[in-house]
Amino acid sequence: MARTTVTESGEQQHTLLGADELILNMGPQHPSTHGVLRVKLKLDGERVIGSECMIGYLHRGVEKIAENRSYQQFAPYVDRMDYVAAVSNGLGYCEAVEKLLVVEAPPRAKVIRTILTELQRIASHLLWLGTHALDIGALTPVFYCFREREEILKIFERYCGARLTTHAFRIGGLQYEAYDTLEKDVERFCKAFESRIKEYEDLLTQNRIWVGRTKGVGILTAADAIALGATGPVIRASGVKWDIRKAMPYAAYDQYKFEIPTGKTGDTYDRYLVRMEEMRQSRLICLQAIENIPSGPIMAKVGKVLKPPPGEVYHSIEAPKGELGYYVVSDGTVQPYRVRIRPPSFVNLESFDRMVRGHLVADVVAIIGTLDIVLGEVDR
Amino acid sequence: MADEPKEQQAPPVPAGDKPAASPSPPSTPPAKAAEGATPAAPKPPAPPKAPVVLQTPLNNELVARLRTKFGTAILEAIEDRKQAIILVERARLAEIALHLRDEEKFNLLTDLTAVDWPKREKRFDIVLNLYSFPKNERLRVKAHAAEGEKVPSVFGVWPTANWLEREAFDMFGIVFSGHPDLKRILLPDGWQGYPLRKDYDIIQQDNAWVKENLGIESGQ
Amino acid sequence: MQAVIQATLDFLKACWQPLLCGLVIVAVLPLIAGYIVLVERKLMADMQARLGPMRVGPHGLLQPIADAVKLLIKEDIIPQDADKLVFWLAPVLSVGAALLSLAGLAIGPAFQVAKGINIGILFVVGVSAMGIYGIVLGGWASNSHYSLMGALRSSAQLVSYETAAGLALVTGLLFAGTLNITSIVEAQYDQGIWFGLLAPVAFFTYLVASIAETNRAPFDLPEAESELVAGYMTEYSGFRWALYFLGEYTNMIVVASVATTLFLGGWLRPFPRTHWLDFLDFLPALFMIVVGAYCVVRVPKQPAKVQSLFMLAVAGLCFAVALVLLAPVVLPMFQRSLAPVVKPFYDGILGSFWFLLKVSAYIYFFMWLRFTIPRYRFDQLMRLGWHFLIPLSIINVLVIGIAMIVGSYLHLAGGWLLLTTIPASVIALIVALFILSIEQKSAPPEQGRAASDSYAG
Amino acid sequence: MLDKVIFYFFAGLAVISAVLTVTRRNIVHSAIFLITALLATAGIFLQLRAEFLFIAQIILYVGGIMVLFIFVIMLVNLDVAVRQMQFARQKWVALLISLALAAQVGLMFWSAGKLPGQGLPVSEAVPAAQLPPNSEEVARSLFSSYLLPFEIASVLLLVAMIGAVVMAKKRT
Repeated sequence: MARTTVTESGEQQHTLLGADELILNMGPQHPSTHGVLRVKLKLDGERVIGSECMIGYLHRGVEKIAENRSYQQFAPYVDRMDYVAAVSNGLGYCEAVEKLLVVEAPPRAKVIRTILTELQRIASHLLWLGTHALDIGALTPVFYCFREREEILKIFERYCGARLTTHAFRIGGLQYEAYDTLEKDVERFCKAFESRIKEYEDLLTQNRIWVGRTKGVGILTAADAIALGATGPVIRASGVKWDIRKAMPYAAYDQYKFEIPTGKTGDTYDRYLVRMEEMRQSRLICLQAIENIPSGPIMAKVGKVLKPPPGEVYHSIEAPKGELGYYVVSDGTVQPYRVRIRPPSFVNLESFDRMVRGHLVADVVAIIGTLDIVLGEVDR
Repeated sequence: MADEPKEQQAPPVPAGDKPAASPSPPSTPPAKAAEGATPAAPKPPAPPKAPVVLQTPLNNELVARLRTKFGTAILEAIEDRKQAIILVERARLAEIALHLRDEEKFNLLTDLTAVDWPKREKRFDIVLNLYSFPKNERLRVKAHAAEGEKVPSVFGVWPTANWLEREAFDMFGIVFSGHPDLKRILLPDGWQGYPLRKDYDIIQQDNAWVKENLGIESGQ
Repeated sequence: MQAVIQATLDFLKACWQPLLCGLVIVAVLPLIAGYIVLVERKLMADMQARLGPMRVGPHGLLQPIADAVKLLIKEDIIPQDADKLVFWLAPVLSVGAALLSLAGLAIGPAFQVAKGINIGILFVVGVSAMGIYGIVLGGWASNSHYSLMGALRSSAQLVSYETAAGLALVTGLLFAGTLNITSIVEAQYDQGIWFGLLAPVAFFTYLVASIAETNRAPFDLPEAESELVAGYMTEYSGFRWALYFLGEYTNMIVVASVATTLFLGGWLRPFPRTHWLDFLDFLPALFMIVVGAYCVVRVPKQPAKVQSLFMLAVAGLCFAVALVLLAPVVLPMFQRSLAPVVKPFYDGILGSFWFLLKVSAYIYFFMWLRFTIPRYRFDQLMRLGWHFLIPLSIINVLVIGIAMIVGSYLHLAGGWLLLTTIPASVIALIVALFILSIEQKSAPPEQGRAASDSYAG
Repeated sequence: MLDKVIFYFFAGLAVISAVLTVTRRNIVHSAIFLITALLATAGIFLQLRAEFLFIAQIILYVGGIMVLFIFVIMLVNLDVAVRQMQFARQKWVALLISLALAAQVGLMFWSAGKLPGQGLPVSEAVPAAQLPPNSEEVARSLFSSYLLPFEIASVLLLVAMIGAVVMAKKRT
């Protein structure tokens, strides 16, 4: 393989075989950069010796838009950030504004929010699993995953009419009452999902090639993960047992029992296992939640025009990708003075360079996949 | 979400009078906050407790320790909706950050951003949202910076600040001294202006683009 | 002038048969390849809980034709900085080599373009290996990083796995004692047992190596769409791209045919000399009858009248084919004297049935693998090739050779040879695994270590 | 007649490609022409009914060695190679050697012309069907009369192989 080491055999060989490092431009149009991520890879042969992420191709200035909309008007916009987990985005925003208003959603609304958000987590993880496996060359899991995701999207559709950008929640609670068969639908899905998830694991977990492609690839130690601000499954796979749902419970999470899965080495395989286990735990949360949905109102008493008292609030939730934070500043008018969105994908993507160095091009794809980024959220 | 379960009652703010008389939220007196709250609920009788005190001075052990260590560099410490906020001197931001990370165990920089208050003397708020794994609590560190003033980078403290500071630079034009590679991140390199500043006009930018690239007057 | 015409006429007179065969192959093969693609898509859809192509024709049956037309009329793009000559040449080389290697194959005792060439199997292997130039040169000529990396991967991969495949073939040839394809099959008839059963390890090695040689999953790194976009054919479009595709699928047919010929008894039915299995001769006809019957059963369930008629037509066709297939088997039973007359038909029809069945099974296995498992990484691929398959096949040649000598001392033949070759294969496998385990132990720990020089293997 | 046409086709192809191989500046083009030359030679072998040599030429030279050549060429930075002087300082040596070779060939033709049958030791052409199978013949002569040279050659190759391995190991 060509490399720049100067050997004793002379300069001639150096100039001929010492091919300089190759700059490979991956994306923004590349099958496995999950949207419009562009990565400039510095390669020695097929080995990555440096990388730079170029982002912003999907930048829409969401934060600027927020300053020109009322609080309610802005809510649908957040669905467009992490568009594969719109419900989670909405939950974070609604709760942040509720906090700013110093109101609290009624218990029934909280439980329904929890159910939908956990379903959304499963859907998001399913999409991740499918595309990740596809990137590594397994053609089949993606269709199985979409089959199950479809069931979840159908539940969303029945609940609020939309499948992807749902805008399911409102500031102060919910707009729609749960439809009649919501519990039954969720239960049916959860019952079926247990065997389905085993199906995916049969295809991948013990597969020698899968293990070979993911084990030891893209290792992120716990210290690195914290220093680089990684959150969500990424940091948990590195061995940090931290989940905002447990650490600072929101919605109705304090009522349910669930485990926080963690990994040991922080490689791609661990992140895979952590997310698989998270899906199982989400399923358990859903099952617990539908058992006892409190009755009562679904909307807290908030006015038609929201004028939060001046001040600021930072509220974050455990979105499927990691910590999704909203930092909302109010100046007492109907429009937020500033909305800062702390996107998990954006910050997680920062670890990419650390993870990718020294690996092969094929691993780059695996690492992009394992970070589970959504460019709508990275670029906002 | 009970972020900071801290002891609430505290004597009046000992140090640091408001640095600027502008509509900065931390410096808004509680009475004003109550005024702001009342018009929000004219029709429904929803928020009944009329004078809600949302911002209170914060004076817990953490603040006390910081004050003894850094003295006047800690300009202000308040609690807004039960979330702890401390305002620090801009020049010593990195130093305080390092202390917070190592001594106070705020090991995760959750977020770094800025807020623009154009009418204030020092128009920018640099906002750092910190989280401590061992203590399970959050802390917001703020610093004020005027236009053109350099803010010490916290990249050396939390490497994650790399992109976050770049984004703040991209959106606000705040220069972080000591940042290894401060350039635009989300916007194209040739972008004019800093979009998240309050005086940045979207229409104007659009018109300028149309004129430059299409050679016609924009119809907007 | 006269002489030239005379010579040409002589040539045509002598060679009209292979020429015609060749013409038929070149004309029909694209269609076959197209339908293999359709079958693959349908199988994939079936395994992935969906339907696959359904729009063009009943159940998407006309999809390949639609695809071909689309590809033919697509704009032909040549990148500006490409090496135009090589860019033109490469896909032609790829498909040319694949088609040429078909000439050496025998589908039945009667169907072979280049009849009786005594280097038979070497010709097929050698010529089909030249297809690599299409890939390498195409990747280089595109002047794109992805293409070049695809080309590099491809050549490294082919050179590595060709060795293992060649050694596996050598093992098979030890039993046959000839390179001639017809004689190889006849040798299996004489032994009464397929060489694949006598040398299972060699068959396995060839199976794996042939997947790698045809760049199929899980060894499809040269065109790994998630890493290299489309590898060496990233810059190709339209008809040139279709040529690559055709070359690839033809290559699949070629390696499947080679494996069938050498390891799976070519056109022989299973256990050709075991007479109580003679009923297998009815299988082709029976198969067609079953298909026809199924079509008849499905007729009332069709939503439209046209579709019912179509199904009936298919059923009729199946029955007719079944009759034709049945004739050479049944006729001699009633009229002994007819036996020599129908013999060629018997051989031809049944032979090609079995041959095509085995080839399809082999290709089906390729597809099945592709839908099931992820893709190897390059260094893993190289390690598998050099650290496992090549030692395995070398040792296998050695021990099978010894086993044959021992067998000949003990006067073993046919199925009895299994007594010596099976232990030999097991020994080869154990030794190879042992070497692999030593290798893994001595290798530095994987974690955090950059995968070392991937092309060096 | 047909035989002659085929022979001159292959021979011409081989010569032209050989010339193009040394004159092309683009190294990949050179390699392609070298492959063509090798294939044309293989064609001549086939015409001489030496099928085994034909296929050995294709498998070894075309399928193996040249693939490695091209593989290495692609790893080389082509722009550098093109810019370099390709015929450096050996012009006169090369001229001398080629003149000597030409003289030798000419001498051979000249002397052969004097021999009966124009010096070509061709006996009466045997019909193809009656020729002994070529690969078997090659195998037989290799493993009986030429066993020793054959083994020496294999030892030589083995040494080369081990040497390559040693050299590759040293670097890491």
